[in-house]
This record gives sequence, C-alpha cells and structure tokens, in this order.
Amino acid sequence: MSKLTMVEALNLAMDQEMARDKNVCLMGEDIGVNGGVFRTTKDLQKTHGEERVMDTPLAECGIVGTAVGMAVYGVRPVVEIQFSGFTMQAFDQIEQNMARLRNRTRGKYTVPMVLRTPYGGGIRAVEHHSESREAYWAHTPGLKVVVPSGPRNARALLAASIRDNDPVIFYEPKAVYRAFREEVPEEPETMELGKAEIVREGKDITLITYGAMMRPCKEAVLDLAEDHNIDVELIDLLTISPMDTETLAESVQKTGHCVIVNEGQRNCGVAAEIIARLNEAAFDCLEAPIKRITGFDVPFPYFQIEEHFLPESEEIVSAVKETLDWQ
Amino acid sequence: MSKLTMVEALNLAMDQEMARDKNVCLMGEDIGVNGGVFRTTKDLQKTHGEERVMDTPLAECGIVGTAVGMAVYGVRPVVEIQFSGFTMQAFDQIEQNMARLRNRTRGKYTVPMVLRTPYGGGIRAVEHHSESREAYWAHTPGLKVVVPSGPRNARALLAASIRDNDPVIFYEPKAVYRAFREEVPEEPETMELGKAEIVREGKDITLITYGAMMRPCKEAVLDLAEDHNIDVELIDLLTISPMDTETLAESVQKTGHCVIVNEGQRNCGVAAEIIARLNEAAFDCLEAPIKRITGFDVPFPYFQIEEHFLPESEEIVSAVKETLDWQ
Amino acid sequence: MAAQNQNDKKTTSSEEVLSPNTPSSMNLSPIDLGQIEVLQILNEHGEVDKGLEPKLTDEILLNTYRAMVLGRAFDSRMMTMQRQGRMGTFAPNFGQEACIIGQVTSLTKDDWFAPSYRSFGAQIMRGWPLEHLMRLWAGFHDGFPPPKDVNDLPFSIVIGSHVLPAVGIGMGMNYKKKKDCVVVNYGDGASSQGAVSEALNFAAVYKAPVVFVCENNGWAISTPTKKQSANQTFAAHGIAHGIPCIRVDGNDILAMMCATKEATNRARNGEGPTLIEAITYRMSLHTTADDPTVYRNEDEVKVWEARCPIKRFETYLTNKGLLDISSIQKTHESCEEEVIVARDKFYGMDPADPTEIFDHLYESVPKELQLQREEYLRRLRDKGIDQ
Amino acid sequence: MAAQNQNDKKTTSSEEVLSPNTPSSMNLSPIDLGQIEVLQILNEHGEVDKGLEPKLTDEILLNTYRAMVLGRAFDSRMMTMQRQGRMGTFAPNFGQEACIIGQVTSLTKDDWFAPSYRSFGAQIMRGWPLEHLMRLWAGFHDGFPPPKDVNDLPFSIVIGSHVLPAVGIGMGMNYKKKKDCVVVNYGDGASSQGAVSEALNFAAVYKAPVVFVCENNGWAISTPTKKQSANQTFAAHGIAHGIPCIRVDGNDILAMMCATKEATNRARNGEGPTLIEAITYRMSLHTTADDPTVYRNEDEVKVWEARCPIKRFETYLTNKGLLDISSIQKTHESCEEEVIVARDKFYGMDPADPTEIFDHLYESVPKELQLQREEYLRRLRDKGIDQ
Ligand SMILES: Cc1ncc(C[n+]2csc(CCOP(=O)(O)OP(=O)(O)O)c2C)c(N)n1
Ligand SMILES: Cc1ncc(C[n+]2csc(CCOP(=O)(O)OP(=O)(O)O)c2C)c(N)n1
Ligand SMILES: [Mg+2]
Ligand SMILES: [Mg+2]
Repeated sequence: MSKLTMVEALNLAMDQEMARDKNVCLMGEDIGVNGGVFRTTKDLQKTHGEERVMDTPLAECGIVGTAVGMAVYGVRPVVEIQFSGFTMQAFDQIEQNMARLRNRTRGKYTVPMVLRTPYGGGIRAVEHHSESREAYWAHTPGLKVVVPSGPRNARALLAASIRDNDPVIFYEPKAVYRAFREEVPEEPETMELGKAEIVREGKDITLITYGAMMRPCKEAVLDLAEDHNIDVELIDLLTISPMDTETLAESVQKTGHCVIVNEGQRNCGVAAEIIARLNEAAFDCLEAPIKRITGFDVPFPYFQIEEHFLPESEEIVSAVKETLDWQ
Repeated sequence: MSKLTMVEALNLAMDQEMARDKNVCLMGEDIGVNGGVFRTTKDLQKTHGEERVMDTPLAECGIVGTAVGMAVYGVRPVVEIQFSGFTMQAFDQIEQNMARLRNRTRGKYTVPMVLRTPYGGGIRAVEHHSESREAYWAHTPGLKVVVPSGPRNARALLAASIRDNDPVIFYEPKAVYRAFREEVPEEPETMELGKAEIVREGKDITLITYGAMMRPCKEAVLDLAEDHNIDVELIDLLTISPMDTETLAESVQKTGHCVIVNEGQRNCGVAAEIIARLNEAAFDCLEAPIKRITGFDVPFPYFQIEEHFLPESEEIVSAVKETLDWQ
Repeated sequence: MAAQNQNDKKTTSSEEVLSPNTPSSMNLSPIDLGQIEVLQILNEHGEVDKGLEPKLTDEILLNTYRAMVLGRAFDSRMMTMQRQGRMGTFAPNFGQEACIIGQVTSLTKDDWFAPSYRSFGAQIMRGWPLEHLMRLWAGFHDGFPPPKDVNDLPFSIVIGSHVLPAVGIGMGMNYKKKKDCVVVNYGDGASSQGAVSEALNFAAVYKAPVVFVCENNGWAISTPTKKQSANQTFAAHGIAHGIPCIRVDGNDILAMMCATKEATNRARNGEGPTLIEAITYRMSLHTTADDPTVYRNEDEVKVWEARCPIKRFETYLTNKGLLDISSIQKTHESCEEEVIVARDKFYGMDPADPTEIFDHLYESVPKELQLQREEYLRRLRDKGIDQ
Repeated sequence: MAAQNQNDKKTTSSEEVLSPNTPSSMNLSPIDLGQIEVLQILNEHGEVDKGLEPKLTDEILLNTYRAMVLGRAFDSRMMTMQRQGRMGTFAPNFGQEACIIGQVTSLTKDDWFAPSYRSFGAQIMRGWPLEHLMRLWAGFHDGFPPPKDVNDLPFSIVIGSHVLPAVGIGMGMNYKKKKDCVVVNYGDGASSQGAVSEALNFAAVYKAPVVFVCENNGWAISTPTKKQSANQTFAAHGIAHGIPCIRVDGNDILAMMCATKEATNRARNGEGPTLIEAITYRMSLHTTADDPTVYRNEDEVKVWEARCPIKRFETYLTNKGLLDISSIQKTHESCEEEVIVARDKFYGMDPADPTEIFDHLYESVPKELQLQREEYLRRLRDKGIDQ
C-alpha cells in the first residue's frame, strides 16, 4: 500500500494493465516522452516502449477513429484526450463507430477501448478546458460512462474499464488529480462497472453525486451531521451509464428525500435523468421534490469567476435543509 | 391560403425570408440544382441565384464552421445538414463556435444562423438516417432548439428562426414532410420561439410531445376521448430549448397527471428534463409518476423493424390509462 | 508502372534540413513535388499497352471478368427489386465494375477491406453471399455483419466515417507485426471530409499498411467534382500528407489490378500507405431515391458509355482468345441465374426478428437495458407479435 | 518573389479534360505539381537580398521594428507576472516575433484577423490595448472580445477551431462584394486537424479572400513536426486543395511582410486564398504550464537563437542607418516602460463581475435562464457577494 494521488493511481492502473496484457496500448497527444500534460502517463513510454505508448498527431477525431480500428483488430487502446472539451472534435467517431460498431456487426466485432479524458472546472484553466459534458455520452447508446472520485476507485475502475470488452468513456475529475492522496493497494484491483457506492449510510435524505463533486458533498454531509443533526445517505454514482438505478431507488425509498449534485450543465443533464428514474421508482416514497444542484445552462465561465459556477458545500447544506423542510 | 405539405411550407418560408432580407442565404449539400434530397429548397437557387443558394462540398463541419463566420460577418446563413445523424460531423463547430461565439465576445459578435436538419425515423431509411438527438443540442448552452410538428407551424417557426439573432437548431420531422397538408397563409407568418402550444385543452391528464410524435399522440387523444372518456390536455412543445416550463407546469398543476412522448433515446433525453422540471414545479399536484414513452437506449434499428421502435398510439393510450389508474 | 512516391526521391537530401526541429541550417531550395502519373493499360477500345500488360493466368482473368459481370447482374436485379417495392433504397455501381473489383483482387483472407456503400461488387468477391447483401439492403440487421471468415468492415453510410477505423486496422497490423494490409475506398465527395484527411495523415505518420482508393466517379449526388474541390486531382491529397499517389483509369480493370497490387506490396513490405485515385463514372442514379436528370446532362453519360469497363475487358479477352460471343453470353446468363437463385433464397428467408435490438450493443445486456427490453417486449406482445 | 500557384500554370490545358464530369476524353498525361519555393530576404546575419528587398518607408520599418520589440517586452513581462502568481497560464511567443507581426502589417481596419492563442504581438498591432490582453490571459470575461473597432475573432484555444469561421468571414466578404481580406494563423500541430483541411477546401472552392499562415514552429507542445506529419512541408496542404502556397523564413520580417502583402493582394483581387508556411521556432515554453526540458534538446534552441528575428532586423536597420546602439536601447526601454504602464493599469482595474455569466449568451436572457440567474445570484448573496 502506498499513498497515491489520483494521477499516480491512474498511472499505476495503466502500467499494470499493460504489463498484464500486451495488447493494451496507449494513444494520445503528448503522452509519450512528456507523460501527458497532467503527467498521467509519466514514464509509461520508457517502460513499455514507443509502439505501445503512441504520441499521436494533433487530431482527436483521428485518435478515436484509428483506436476504433485497432480495437476491432484485437488491440486494446486506451486513448487520452487532453481535455474533455476536445472530445467534441471526435464526436462523430465516438457516436458512429466507437459506440456502435459492435451493434452494427451484431457482435462480430467488438470495440474494447477506453477513452480517458480530464473533465470539470476548478483549476483556473482557460476556456474550453473545464467542460463536464458526460450527459452527451450517457445519451449515446453503446457507451459505458465511468467517473471516479478518488485515487483508489480511479485505479480500480480504470483497470476494470480496460478489461471490459465494451467501449468506455472514462471521465477523470481533474480537480481531484492532485487534491489528495489515498491508500492504493499495490496488487491489481478492479471494481465492477455499473455499480453505485453508498459512501455513507444515512436515514434522513439521499445525496447523490459523483466525480469532483464528491468533495463538497462530503463536506456538506459532515456539516449536516455535526451542526444540524441530519443523517445523510451519500451515494457515489461511479458509473453514469448504465446507471445503477436500483441502489439509488432503494436509498430514496428509505429516506424519502433526495438531492443531486453535479457540475455539468442542467438541461438534459445527468441529474435530470436521475430525477426521472426516481420519479418512476420511488414516487410513492418521495416526501419532497428532488432538488438538483448543477452547473447552469451557460458555458463554463472564465476562471476569475469559475468558483462561483461550481456547487459548494454551503449550498448543498441549504438544499438538503430545504428539501427536508419542504411542505 | 393554400394547402401545403411541410416540405412546401418550409420552402415557402425560406423563399419569403430571402426575398425580405438579402442577407439571408442558404448553404448545404445538394440544395441548389437538386433542391435538396428532400426537395425542401426546390427552385430556390433558380429564384435567388447561386451566390445565395450555395451547394457546398461534402463536409458538415466545414458547412457549419464557415456559416458561423458568415453570420459573424453579417450574413444570415440557413444551413441544411442532409440528415441529423450527420450533425455529429459538425459537433465541434456547433458546440465551440455556433453556440458560444456570442458569449465569447460578450455580444460583440452574434451568430444569426439556422441549422435545419431532418430528424427521426419512420421512412425506412438506411442506418444513421433516423436519428433523434435533440437532447445533445438542448444540453448545449447558447443554442435554441426548435421542432415543428406540421406545415403551418413549420413555416412560421422557420421564419421566426431565420429572423432570430441567436443560433437555432431547427429539427424537421422528416416523417411529417409529406404526411399531410395544411392551410398555410400566403403572407409571411411567424410564431414566437420558446412557447409551447396547448393543442387541445383537457382536464384529466397532460400529454406532452413534439415533432413527429404529435401524430400518434393526436390519435391517442381521440381514442381516449371516444373510447375511454378521458379528457387529455395535449401540448406541443415546439421549442425544446429554452423550454416553456410555465405552460407545462400550469397544465400538470391542473391535471395532476402527465405522460411524455418523444422518439429520441431516453437516457438524459428531453423527457427526463421535462420530468425534472415538473418534479420541481408541480410536485404537490402530481398524483402519479410521470410516464415517459421514448426511444430506447439502443441505436435506431434497421428499417425492417423500425416501426416497433417508434412509439405508437396504442401504447400512449395504455400509458395514459396506467397513469390515471396509478395508486 | 508504379504508384509513384513523390517523397522517396528527395527525402534523403532535404528532410533533415527542412524539418525545423533538426535545424542545423535553413534550406532555401524549393521543394520539387514531382508528378502524379496516370495509369491506363487497356484503353477505351480494349487495346492493351503491351509494355504494361500484367502477366495474369487465364483463370484469374476469367474469374475477374465473371466477377464484373456478376456485379452488374446483381446491380440490375436489385434495381428491379427496388422498383417492385421488394428492396430498400439501393446504391447502384453500374459502370464502376472495374474500379470496385480491381481494388480487391490482390487481397487475401487475412487482409481487410473497408468499403463505402457502393461496393457490393467487391463484397461479393470477398465472400459475401448475394442473399446476404440483399438482406443488408433490405434493412435486416443480419445483413450488416460480414460473413464468418470475411475481414470486412460493415459498409459505411456516413461518408468518410470508415476511413479512420480502416487506418486503425492497419496500425493494428503493425502493432501485431502482421504482414497483411487494408484496402479502403471512398468517393470524390468523401475527400472533402476532414476525417479522411486525418486518416491519410495517421496512415502516413504510422506507416500503416493501407491502400486508399479514392473512387472519383465525377459526382457526389448532384455535386460535380468541380464544386467539391478546386484541385485538378484528388490524388494530391496524398501529396499533402507525404503519401505516394497515382491516378488510375478506373474503368480499366488491368490498371486497377496492377496499381492495387503494387500498393498492397508496398504495404506488406512496411513501406506504408498509397493513395490511388481511380477515375471512373457513376453511370446510374446516386441511389434509387435520386433522379440525376434534374442535375446532369445525359450527353455526359453517353461519353462514358463508350468507356464501359466490361465491354473493354471483353474485347481484350476476346483478342486473347479467352472469350467469344457465345462464352460471353453464357457468362452473362449464368450470372443472371446466380442472382435469381439468390433472390429466391432471399425471398424465402426468415422475417426480421424485432426482439434483437438490445442484444448486440454490449457484451451482455446491462440490467438497466434489460428493463427497457422487457418494456419493448411488452409493446410487441400488445401488438400481437409473439417471439 | 511570388506565392506560387501550382495550378495557374496548367489549369488552362488540363482542367477540362481531367475533370471527369466534362469527360470529352481521358487525359493520360501526368500532372506536374511544380515546386514550393522558399522565401528569405534577410538572412540570419541580417544581410539583405538586394533583388528581393521591398521598398518600405522608414516609418513602416521602424514601426514594425518597435512592434516586434514591444511584443517581446510584453512576453517577458507576462512570464514574470505569471511566475509571481498574478497572471493565468500564458503562451509565450518568444522568437516568433517576425512571423506574428509580419503577417498583419498589410491588413487594414476593414480586414479581419483570426488568431490562435500565441498571437498577442499581432493583436497589439491590430489595436488591442496591452492591459486588455492582460485581462484576457488573467481570465476576465471582458478580456476576450476585441476592442470596438478591431475586426478580430477572439483568439482560438481549441486548436484549429477558428479556421473555418475565418474562411466563412472571407466568404461573407465575397457575399457582400467587399474587397477586404482575412488573415488566419494556426500551428504545425493544428495542420493535423481535419477541420483545417476542410477550411482550406472551402476557401479554395469559394475563392475566399483568405491568407492562411501556418506557423511551423517545430513543436506542438512536446510533439515535433516529424511526428505530426510524414511530409516535408505543411505548405503541401495547399497543393491538396489547389491553393497556391509558399514557404517563408518566418524569422525574416521582410519575407513575412512581402509574402503576406502579395497574398492579401491576391485575395483583394478576387484570386482567392494563399497558404504561407512560416518556418520559425518556439524558443520558449509551450505555455507556462509546460516544461520543454522534458522533451527537447537545448542544443536545438541554441541553433535558433542565432536566427533571432529581432537581432536580424536590427542589423538590417542599422546598416540602413535607421538605428544605432542608442536608439535600439531606447526602443527596448520605451517598450518595457509601455508594458509596465499597462501592467499597472491592469492591476488597478475592476475585479471580475461574477453576475455576467448569463448576460451574453442570447440576445435577451430567456425566461428559463432568468430563473437560473436568480438562483445563481442567491448563491452569490449567500456567499456574501453583493452586486
Ligand atoms: C457525413 C455524411 N454526409 C452526407 C451524407 C449524404 N450522402 C450520401 S452519399 C453522398 C455523396 C457521396 O459522394 P461520393 O463520396 O463521391 O461517393 P459516390 O456516391 O459518388 O460513390 C452524400 C452527400 C452522408 N451519407 N454522410
Ligand atoms: C482541439 C485541441 N486539442 C488539443 C489541445 C491542447 N493543445 C493546446 S496547444 C497544443 C499544441 C498546438 O501546437 P501548434 O498547432 O503547433 O501550435 P503552437 O503551440 O506550436 O503555436 C495542444 C495539443 C487544444 N487546445 N485543442
Ligand atoms: Mg462520387
Ligand atoms: Mg507548433
């Protein structure tokens, strides 16, 4: 066991998966000698060679499209897109081939690839560098969408995604990259995709979130317990799609109240989908409207004011209290 | 007044707007001599000349990206993307420039353009030709998303979209293109964007839909009235984003019940967003879970079996009855 | 007669000095781009250029001939079936038989073929049963995946979208140290897609064993090549990315076979990609949903009738003593018959299974989707469809 | 010394016959692609090629010189401010001053400039106040829109994403029958983006008055040009689309000015786009978030130090009698001072207004968004931020 940052944990996962399976390879801009702009692939080219850690030309569509072909041929590419905002450049290949080629060939070909990309705000980056558009991918049939929240689950989920035979969008909360360290076991570890995790059991209200928003939510939960005597059940979604509705529904059936926090834009976002599912699965237990605290339906603002765009714990505390007080 | 199909009505709108404003121009693949693959721009090149009705190279990203530049320069391009599935090719330009350039320049530059594209299934087309991905655009801040349901509102909404100073995604239900005729006044007519229309008032339940799904919904409403004595309030959304929450909420506050029908995929789709809003705006009036009948979270199937993928009136009837019977 | 590499000529002398990241000095001499050659072996009259004539066995020549005739027979039959309302929208290949067949004759089973939608002639050669292709065009899910031992991508309907995956397959061959190669085709229209440009670049950078066949058939639906590009030749796209390129008379089966053969050889030898621009002509409709009389002059079609790839090859084979009037007629008849047999088989096949739409998206159906599947099955049951 | 049009030479003879949609005969002669020339007027030692030397007024020469020095002064100051934690991530332009300044000297106020993020030198010339650019890099919303009379696109951070809109602006000029033009720049890395290829194609097809400046500075972050492309020159991208192209010594201000001047003339005359590949070098970091010692050899940087565009120009102007040691020093000092004044102005400017994020997305804030805006303002109030 050693204490790793999320960046180091992701690096460990890739290193070990490459050692385990010689078909696993990495592709992306500046991931080789430079180790990626966030150093997530640091030293992996040194260890595994240039043929397995491929610096690519500056073309996201090209990266994803060729990775699809490699995957069809039996290689298992793990692609890095430098910032999630640039996945737009590859949208066609993601939607038309990566997500669909298995279906188009009724399973004759599979696309076992992972598209890793840092998402979200909070690091004072320039425009187009703070996007959270996981809802695009959740709305795209054929993809799995995974969002870790800490070093340990990041490592285990990435390893699982690499081993998965379906295409995975792996959305890394860059605000968490170096935010804290966690014990990460040295032996390879995986976590089942498609399972939400109850991070803290509670009886009063269900708080659902994922990725970088886990931190303000955890703060809020502590605050609510200590200062307001409110017992929150905190759920980390981990896989956005396919969604673990069961775990969410059971929780809300128990608590009767729910708040959802995510930083992506609101309209047709992930929070809307959760509400729709709970409306179906827990309608008769709901004692108050489900509240969503999300990014607003404007582009992520420039960094002087980005902090105000991102949900913070105070607001989560208020939302929880309001939901419980609702009548 | 003459009885026009939706294709003819759209043609009329473009013809008249081009006559009204010499800055309005058309761009797209095969829209000139050929009049578009659906003949929507038939004869417009003859009338308005090659410089104003521009056949483009086969590159959707190029079409949208150059249209953005033209719009910034004061031209008002109405772009046709041959099928909505091919908007994926232009996703980056739509998300990064068309939707955002106004915001990026704090209004110094505007992007008064319309992206017209036929969407949806039901015409036995080949793969990638039946997509309904309006949720992508609703999730993208800076766009307006408009979906007409019949010849008359198609004409009025397209004219309004062309005059609007913001970028509009104009999603045309191709299954309706030639499905029926409607009286369309000869004089230019517009309709305010951002307003839903109560197509039929009713007291028992609210049925919300748009585009091609209006037809099975109308059938269902008739059926429900005649055979089941159920009085449905039918709402045509018309503008998907920004959404007219008020009209929807008022209706559901009145009826206490709601069913939503759309053919796009379910996960993070438009129906989810409507449910989330009604959960907030009409929670205490809701007497049953809101039901959504949508496309499934799989790619639109090949045409031998496409009819089964699309919601039909029988199912809408059942959903309405189930919702009213819920306890 | 070679697919000519513009770069090979001068890389030695100028690459180091011109690349600014090895900036020992700044070379001021102009870069000579060389020429793009045009290959024709069999001219419009079926006369062969003896100097270029390939040595092919009679068997290969006759098989290739039959494949072209079969392609055309399939084409006509599909048009008929479509007009009878028994087939979906269909994209004919009439007049492009040399181009489509010639590009796959040098492929083995281990090689890959990544076709656009107008490629049934080649798909037949690659081992797709005719009735399987009929299922495809008739909108059955089981028509899309290639047959068991056939390494083809499903044909691409989104213009240019298959070219990057095709290059990826070539990169996979390099990764796995295989000596195989990929042929990918796309149209003059598709050349305008940025993704195709990216594909050329990736192939060149990674020396992927890929043969790009740009089928320049004059039109992209109603858009003539002149409106598609200001250039004289789509082969010049190769020049942009340092890929050797050649123009080929796409109605000359011998030229198509030779050019592709040489390009696949280069690929297998680790010399990387080649771009072949095949100049041909779409004699018929774009698809059965199209009406070319709206946008093009029939005179143009007449000019190209005289360049028919099949007649030209028949003349050549007749001159060689391999064909005569009666064997030509027999070939046409037997192909026609083969297509009819396939058609009848197709008509006798099972109806589509509507339940399958959830089954192939993921390795196993996720629980979430299982629920939707049940909902869907209920819908079918309510409609009286039992599985 | 001309931006050379490969096509002009032969369109007359071959275009009709080679375009398959006017297929009167099939031309078999090879296409000669010609040469891509390299333009240098001032060599590394500041020696001028008399035959090519442009006739520029002393005023223009000295203004241009000062702009280069000012750019460098701004550059250094921004680096310092960033290191002090008073500036956001910043992309220096150190060593590329001739390239960035030379590409805009022939533009008028009515022309447009569409820059990438490494273009502050040109933005200053175009009329952006220094403190405005500081606001931009410091993450203020008001830093992004160009000043009132300046026809620039906001700089592009998504690689290559501004090139298509730039071409659209040129198409708009044609539409409105204006005789103006657009200069758009992008990097060697950006050349790999399919959207850039599409932009070249659209510009060529519509004869848009656009000058493309491909700034080949050897690197795209850690990726050397060799890994970016298998080609010898990015100018060849022009060849693919029938666009005249030329390579220019991008550290030679006279060459940059002349090449751009000629290209803008062509554009204004309705002759369409030109592609200029400017060969230069990124002497400094990619951005302040980058550490080039990880991936490149410092020797290479040294080689390029000797090619400094500013020193070279100083030598030339000194030889011409327009500068001497003291006026050189004075220029540097006055530029430094100008930057300091701007810095202080910047430091004194208002803090960011957090409320504005809803105000500029649509012409008027839709009712829906108004509700979100209220929610957001409540959030701000709860945090004790009053507006
Ligand atoms: C991305 C995309 N855009 C548009 C279309 C519609 N479309 C189908 S075929 C075609 C023309 C293709 O022309 P070309 O590439 O020359 O191939 P050809 O049909 O001539 O064989 C178009 C525009 C499409 N299928 N995909
Ligand atoms: C679409 C996109 N992909 C990746 C990036 C990240 N990125 C920023 S600059 C850069 C390199 C650009 O290189 P080049 O075009 O040569 O310009 P230079 O920085 O050398 O001026 C990369 C990869 C981006 N901003 N946009
Ligand atoms: Mg074509
Ligand atoms: Mg560069």
